[in-house]
Amino acid sequence: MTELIKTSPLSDAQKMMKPLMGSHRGMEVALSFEGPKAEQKHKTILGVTDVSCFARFGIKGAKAGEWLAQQGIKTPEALNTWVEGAPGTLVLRLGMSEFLVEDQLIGKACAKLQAFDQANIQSAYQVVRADAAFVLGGSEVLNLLAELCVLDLRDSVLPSNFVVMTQIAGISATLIRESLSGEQVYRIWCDGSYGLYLWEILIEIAQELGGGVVGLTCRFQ
Amino acid sequence: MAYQLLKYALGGEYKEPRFFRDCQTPKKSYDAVIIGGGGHGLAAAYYLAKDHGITNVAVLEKGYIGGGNTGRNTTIVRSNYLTPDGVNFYDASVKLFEGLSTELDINLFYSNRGHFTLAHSESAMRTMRWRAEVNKHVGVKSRVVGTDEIAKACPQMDLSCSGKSPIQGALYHEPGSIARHDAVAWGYARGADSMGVEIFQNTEVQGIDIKDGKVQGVHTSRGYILTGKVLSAVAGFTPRICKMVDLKTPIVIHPLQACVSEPMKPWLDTILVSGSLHVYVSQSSRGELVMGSSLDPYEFHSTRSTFDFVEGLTSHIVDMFPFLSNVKIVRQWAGMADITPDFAPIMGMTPIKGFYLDAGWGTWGFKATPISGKTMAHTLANDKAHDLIHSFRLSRFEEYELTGEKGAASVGH
Amino acid sequence: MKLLKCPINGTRPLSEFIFGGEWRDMPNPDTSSDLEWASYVHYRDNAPGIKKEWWYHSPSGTWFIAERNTLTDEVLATYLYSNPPATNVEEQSA
Amino acid sequence: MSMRLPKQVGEWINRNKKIRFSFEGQEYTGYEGDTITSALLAAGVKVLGRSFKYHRPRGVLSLANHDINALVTDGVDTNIRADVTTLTDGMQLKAVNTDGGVIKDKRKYIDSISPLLPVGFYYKAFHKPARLFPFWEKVIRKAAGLGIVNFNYPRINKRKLNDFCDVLVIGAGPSGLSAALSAASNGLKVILVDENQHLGGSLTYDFAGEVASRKTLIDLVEKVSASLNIKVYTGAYAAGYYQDHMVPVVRADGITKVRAKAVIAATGAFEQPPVFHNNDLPGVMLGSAAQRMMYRYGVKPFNKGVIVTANAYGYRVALDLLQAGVNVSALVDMRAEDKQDAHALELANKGIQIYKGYCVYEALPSKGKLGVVGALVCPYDPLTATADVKKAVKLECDGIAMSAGWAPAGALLYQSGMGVVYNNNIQQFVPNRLPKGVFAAGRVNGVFDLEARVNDGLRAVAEVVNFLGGAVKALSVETHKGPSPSHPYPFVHHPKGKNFVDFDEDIQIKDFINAAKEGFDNIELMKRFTTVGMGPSQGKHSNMNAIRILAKIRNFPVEKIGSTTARPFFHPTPMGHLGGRSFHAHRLTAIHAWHQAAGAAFVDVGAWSRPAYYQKAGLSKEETVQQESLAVRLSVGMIDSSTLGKVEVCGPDAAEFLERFYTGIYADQKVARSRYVMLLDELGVMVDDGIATRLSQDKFFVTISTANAPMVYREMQRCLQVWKLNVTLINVTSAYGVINVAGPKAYQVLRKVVSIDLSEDALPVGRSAEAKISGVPVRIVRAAFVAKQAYEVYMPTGYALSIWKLLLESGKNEGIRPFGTDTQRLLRLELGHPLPGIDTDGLTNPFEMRADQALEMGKPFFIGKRSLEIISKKPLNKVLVPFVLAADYKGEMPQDCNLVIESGVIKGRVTSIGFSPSVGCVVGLAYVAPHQAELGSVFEIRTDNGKTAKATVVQAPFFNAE
Repeated sequence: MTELIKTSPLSDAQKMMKPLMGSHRGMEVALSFEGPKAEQKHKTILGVTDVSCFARFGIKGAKAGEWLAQQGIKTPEALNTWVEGAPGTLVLRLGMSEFLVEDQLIGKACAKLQAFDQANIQSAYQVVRADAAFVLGGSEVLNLLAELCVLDLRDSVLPSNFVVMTQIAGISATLIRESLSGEQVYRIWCDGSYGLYLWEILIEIAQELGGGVVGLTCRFQ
Repeated sequence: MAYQLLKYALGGEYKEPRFFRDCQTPKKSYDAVIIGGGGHGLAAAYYLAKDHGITNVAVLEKGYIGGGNTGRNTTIVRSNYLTPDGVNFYDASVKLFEGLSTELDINLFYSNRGHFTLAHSESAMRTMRWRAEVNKHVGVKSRVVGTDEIAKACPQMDLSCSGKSPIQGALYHEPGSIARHDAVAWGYARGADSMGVEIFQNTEVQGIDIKDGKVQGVHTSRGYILTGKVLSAVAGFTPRICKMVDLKTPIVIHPLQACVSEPMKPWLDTILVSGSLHVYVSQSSRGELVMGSSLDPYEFHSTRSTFDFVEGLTSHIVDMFPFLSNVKIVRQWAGMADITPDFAPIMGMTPIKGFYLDAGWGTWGFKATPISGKTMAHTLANDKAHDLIHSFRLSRFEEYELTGEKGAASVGH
Repeated sequence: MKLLKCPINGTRPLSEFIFGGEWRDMPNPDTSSDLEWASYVHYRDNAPGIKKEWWYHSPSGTWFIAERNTLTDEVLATYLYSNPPATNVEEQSA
Repeated sequence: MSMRLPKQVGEWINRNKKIRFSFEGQEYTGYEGDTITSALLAAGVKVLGRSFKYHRPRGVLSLANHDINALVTDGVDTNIRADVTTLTDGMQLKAVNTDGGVIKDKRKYIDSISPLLPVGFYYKAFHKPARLFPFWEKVIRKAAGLGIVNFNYPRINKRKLNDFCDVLVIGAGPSGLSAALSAASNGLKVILVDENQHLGGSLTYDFAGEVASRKTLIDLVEKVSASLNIKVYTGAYAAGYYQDHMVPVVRADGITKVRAKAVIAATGAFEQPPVFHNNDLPGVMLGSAAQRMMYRYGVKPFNKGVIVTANAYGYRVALDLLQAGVNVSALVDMRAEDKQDAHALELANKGIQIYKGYCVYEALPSKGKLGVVGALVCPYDPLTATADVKKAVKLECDGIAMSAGWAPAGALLYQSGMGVVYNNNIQQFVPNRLPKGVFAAGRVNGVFDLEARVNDGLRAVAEVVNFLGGAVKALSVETHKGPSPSHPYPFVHHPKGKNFVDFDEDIQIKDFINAAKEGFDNIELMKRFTTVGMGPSQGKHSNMNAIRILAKIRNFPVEKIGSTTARPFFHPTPMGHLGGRSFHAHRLTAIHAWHQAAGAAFVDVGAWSRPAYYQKAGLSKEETVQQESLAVRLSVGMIDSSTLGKVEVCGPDAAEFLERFYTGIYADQKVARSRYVMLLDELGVMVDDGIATRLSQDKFFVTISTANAPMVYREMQRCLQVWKLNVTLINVTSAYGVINVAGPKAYQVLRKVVSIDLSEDALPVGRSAEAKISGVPVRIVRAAFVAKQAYEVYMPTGYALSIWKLLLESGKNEGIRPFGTDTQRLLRLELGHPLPGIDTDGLTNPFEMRADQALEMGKPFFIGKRSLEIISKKPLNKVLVPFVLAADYKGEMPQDCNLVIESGVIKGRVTSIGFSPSVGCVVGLAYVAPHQAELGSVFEIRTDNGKTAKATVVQAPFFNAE
């Protein structure tokens, strides 16, 4: 039996950049693009990292939060906020009754949640996801977001546990601010079919502002 | 022309008479009252007097003549519609326009530029062919053309639209023209006035008297006027007038915006419309690019401008003409468009005897000015709808007989 | 650009919303006459004034009702269809 | 002759850095910080352009972008505002509106024939006889416009950013600076915007000969720069006011859209020209322009000047001119009243002749009207606005500075919805009603005294603080003391006219009078007839004077005339700035790159890009499509259908929801079965169709056509709210890839890789099954849309590409071939399936489609049902029929949208058509009149070339595999 490869929504564009490829949780991913020196510089000024490969689990319905709690996952109380629901795992509450669980590089919650069996559960339904997901960081990140998003995303205005469902570059997206190894970064999720479009814009502007792509290796070293 | 110009140079005192009288006090009664001193209302008054000899007519205008959508549109005249009824109606309008400068003795700058409706997709091309076929059938000059012909007519345009939505072809409509919109209102006002019609500016209609389902008179800011016939030709104010007589219509008001660039030496000889990019553009005789877009996305009874409109419009214009990047927009404005569900007007009789409606002009009112005036005058004079406007009757909605213009998904102005 | 308050996501620019038309109470299709039904589907309360309207916050997929003055564009209230202000009051007092 | 003054305190130029440039072929040198105009003036160049209509020579009027006398081109860009455009090295400039150069312009003759061209002349000429109009039109179009557009001008993406603040202060003059500081000290986040390169507004040039007020400037600017709460944008103008306090701020490099909680307009006032004969000659300029020249750029406006004034400001200008070493011949004061202020005394003490109650009757031109050589001054009668020419005095001068009054720069305030009253004390419109959160300060608010302007900034901030929920002591606007800063009627009639009101459009006093005589005596009509204020400077220097004239003509108070509507933009704004980086959001499937590599010709469907067919060298589109279709008919093909809309309808009421939403019955549908769904709107018009597969008792999986998916999903969400059913909707459009494998050999290809039995018995049409491909969970649905033997395979999107490749590999021996949407359309046509949007339009009801079998009219409710009940009582106008052309048809191929004609009347149209290699003839769908719809009846299609093709109504499907 052939082992099937899972691809990122951005794989086409990334492969043209001839990156060093690897794999994360069954998905073929680009680990490094321009080498540690250049990427480290991008990271300081304005770095864009594709983290579409992170494992995700979505659930929606009146009892979605309850079910997650039963699985030992901490869920946010307030609408449109997020918490670290398990070690290395983000839990975003999207509106009233939908949750997005995402394992970061090291999280392990999603694999367990995939065992979700609809037959035994009512009023909670799994949401199969295919996101394109990004980490944006660096000194110029707000400059970039000021062009792509009409909301005020400054630290002083956007509390660190807020989830913002808004438009970025004209498409619907979800955004949070988080601290990654001490650095304030923005996380963005969008519908995977728009992934390539958003990626190209992010890279274009990042490059104009002196930054660029940052591979998974450099981002999470 | 030399003579006309010389008379200004030679005559010492300026002898041009008023275009129309400064009417202040209405008479007790009129044979007909027309609400709305825009192009449509004034044209109706003009043809009532000229074609039907009905001159005891008052035109009531809340502001100043031609100050509504007559003075706010992008002045395009065309007849490349989708249904035979639509094409016939607008074609009659084009024909009237062609002789109008002479008839009204005012230079309307009626300028035949040719009109391209650009198609950026195969489905748009289908609609173009549909329109072309119907137009041809009715005898109106429209045809589907390829990119070569577009490039010839407008070599400056980037046919790929900056690679974002390449043009595949167009509907070319030879009679497509532009005109000086204000002058149309002024010309009709002068013509009507000279035959005895009284035009009252700054005169607001405050109520319409109905008894036993029949119009009795009109309450105005200049007093009560007795009349048995009232024509409402007020475009964006139609719902307010209809409310006075408790008449239901499907009209919804959306602002329609436009803008104009600073003047530059003429280079754009044709009228270009792109339904997919929501853009229409032509160059005026002053050298300005006159540009418009699609309707505002929500109902609003106001003429405020939005920045979203001008951002969206210019981004598409620059996609089509990258070299205009540093050409400047001088001014933006808006009108209130009275939109119907089937993109055709509502004209003719209503369930209220003596109350006639000329409405639902959406984004296509200016081009219909002469023919709407003519057919509405006929309708008022004979108390029977003119044949050309039968399919535009108000009752079509209750009868589930909407006009086929709705069939064309593509926008056109 | 105009701002509008989504009851779930807060105040956002208009570009994030889709206008869903006037909210209208559907007559009972079984008891209404053909003419009543035809008026319902075709005619609109189109004179300016305060209207209840459907609006959709696109990024989150939230439909809600806005009470808006269509003459001034002033929005008086926004709320979920399932949670109109009057019900709120009742819930609070209960 | 150089007009450059010695270094001025606070000047904006850097004399250490020289800039070389040329104008009209002549080489010049300026300094860094110069504008194009200031550098030319310093070099002694006075004629900067030609006017729009009469081609009169023009020089500086405002030096502030309140006029367009000086428009230049650098060969790349055109209509460059020389007065405010920073000079850069190597610029090669020319005036725009000339034929043969600014001095020798061949069109200057138009000025002398101008009596032939009175206001609105073009409405009265050229149209008779009608046949000659096209000729005249060409002549007119040639004369129209200003600059010539460069078709090679590059597209540069300007960035459009968003920014936010508590208070936006527009204008960094004394009021704006003090407002910004006060707001900041109240803890508010401030954005301060000024169109100049430096802060200070009039504080940078209006000194009345002594630089004491410079201290105020330095003090304010230092504090503003030090404040952490103030973000300053200079060289940036507020282009307009938009709803909810959104103000786009335009800079050379882009636009920042500022969203503020409150806005203070400290936008000042435009100085207005008094109107006298030849007031437009080069050398005749506004007093403030002369001041800007001297103090900002170190340029002497002229050597010997006359000042004409009607306020105290002219005296300040005179003192500034004296300070700069200008020889002042005289000051002409149009006011007769004899109140002497300190500046007047100072001037008198300096021996300057003051003509009280006099006007400038005319400026005397030098040869070719290229400059001014003197001024004829006469006693002035303000009641009749006439001069007593018998007592004329001729004064020699090479320049005239004019200060007769102001117009508030209220455009943004008007746009916000400001109401105004006319204040007779200062002869100016002032705000009396401002919308919530909008405030005015300084001269735009009618406050002119310097100290009072600073205080007015503080007053505005107190109001802002209270508006934002604070509680500070309210202050009041200081009333103006002393004589009015503006003359109520600064006009001087002259038999020869050429007393200009609007310099952009060459409009003179008599044009207004004549327009009024013709009945255009309402400000809006007058504007449209005369075109006053419609030029690129949008009435900045002309609207107020137009209002004053009309008031005089109609004998109304100014207030009753009102003003024309102020619309964006404050300054004309480049389209590249406004459009910005244009985003073009588009969606791609996971297999997109593969399609590209395989030569797909793409077509946009909704936001998606889909292969229409895969190009093959040497084959036409039609041939390719036919080959692809034959592959499906004879062997096997596959198509990427990932773009299909997909929604999971979950919950106990899922079936009930579908029954209300769609026209069919779903309650009794068995698990793992699929049914057709048809969606109507409330009018009974067909909107969309698809397939609903029941996954479990309370879960359906519904497909929506690609282009309609976002709209239909939205509508589902709305209906769910209204119906209050226990249902959860999940949009999984992008979560699943879809590959449709179709053709007689589809089964053979799939069975090699799929884990379950796919045979006709195990999985007939209308069934679905969960399975695995190489361990990846997939769902297989038997839907016979393009072929009877077809399998729709649904998989997680991440695996779509891998499975696509696997299937290709697996079908190698069967000759599997990918096909695109064009082929799909032919295939479904062969089966006789109509497509919404192709075979329907915005009015088509299901009866016309003869889709009655999809309607469960017995159900209590579905969207559109009630309307269908009404429609069903009416006769049909048209019906959709399948048709064929004779197998030996040789005429022109009919196209879709060709019309069906009967006895010269349109009866319908072709909606789909194509040659089917499998059927062996041309097949199609068309709307025809009901009487033409019978099986076997023949109707006529008119082809593009006008010929007729005979079509025969047949039974669908055209193609039947069995």
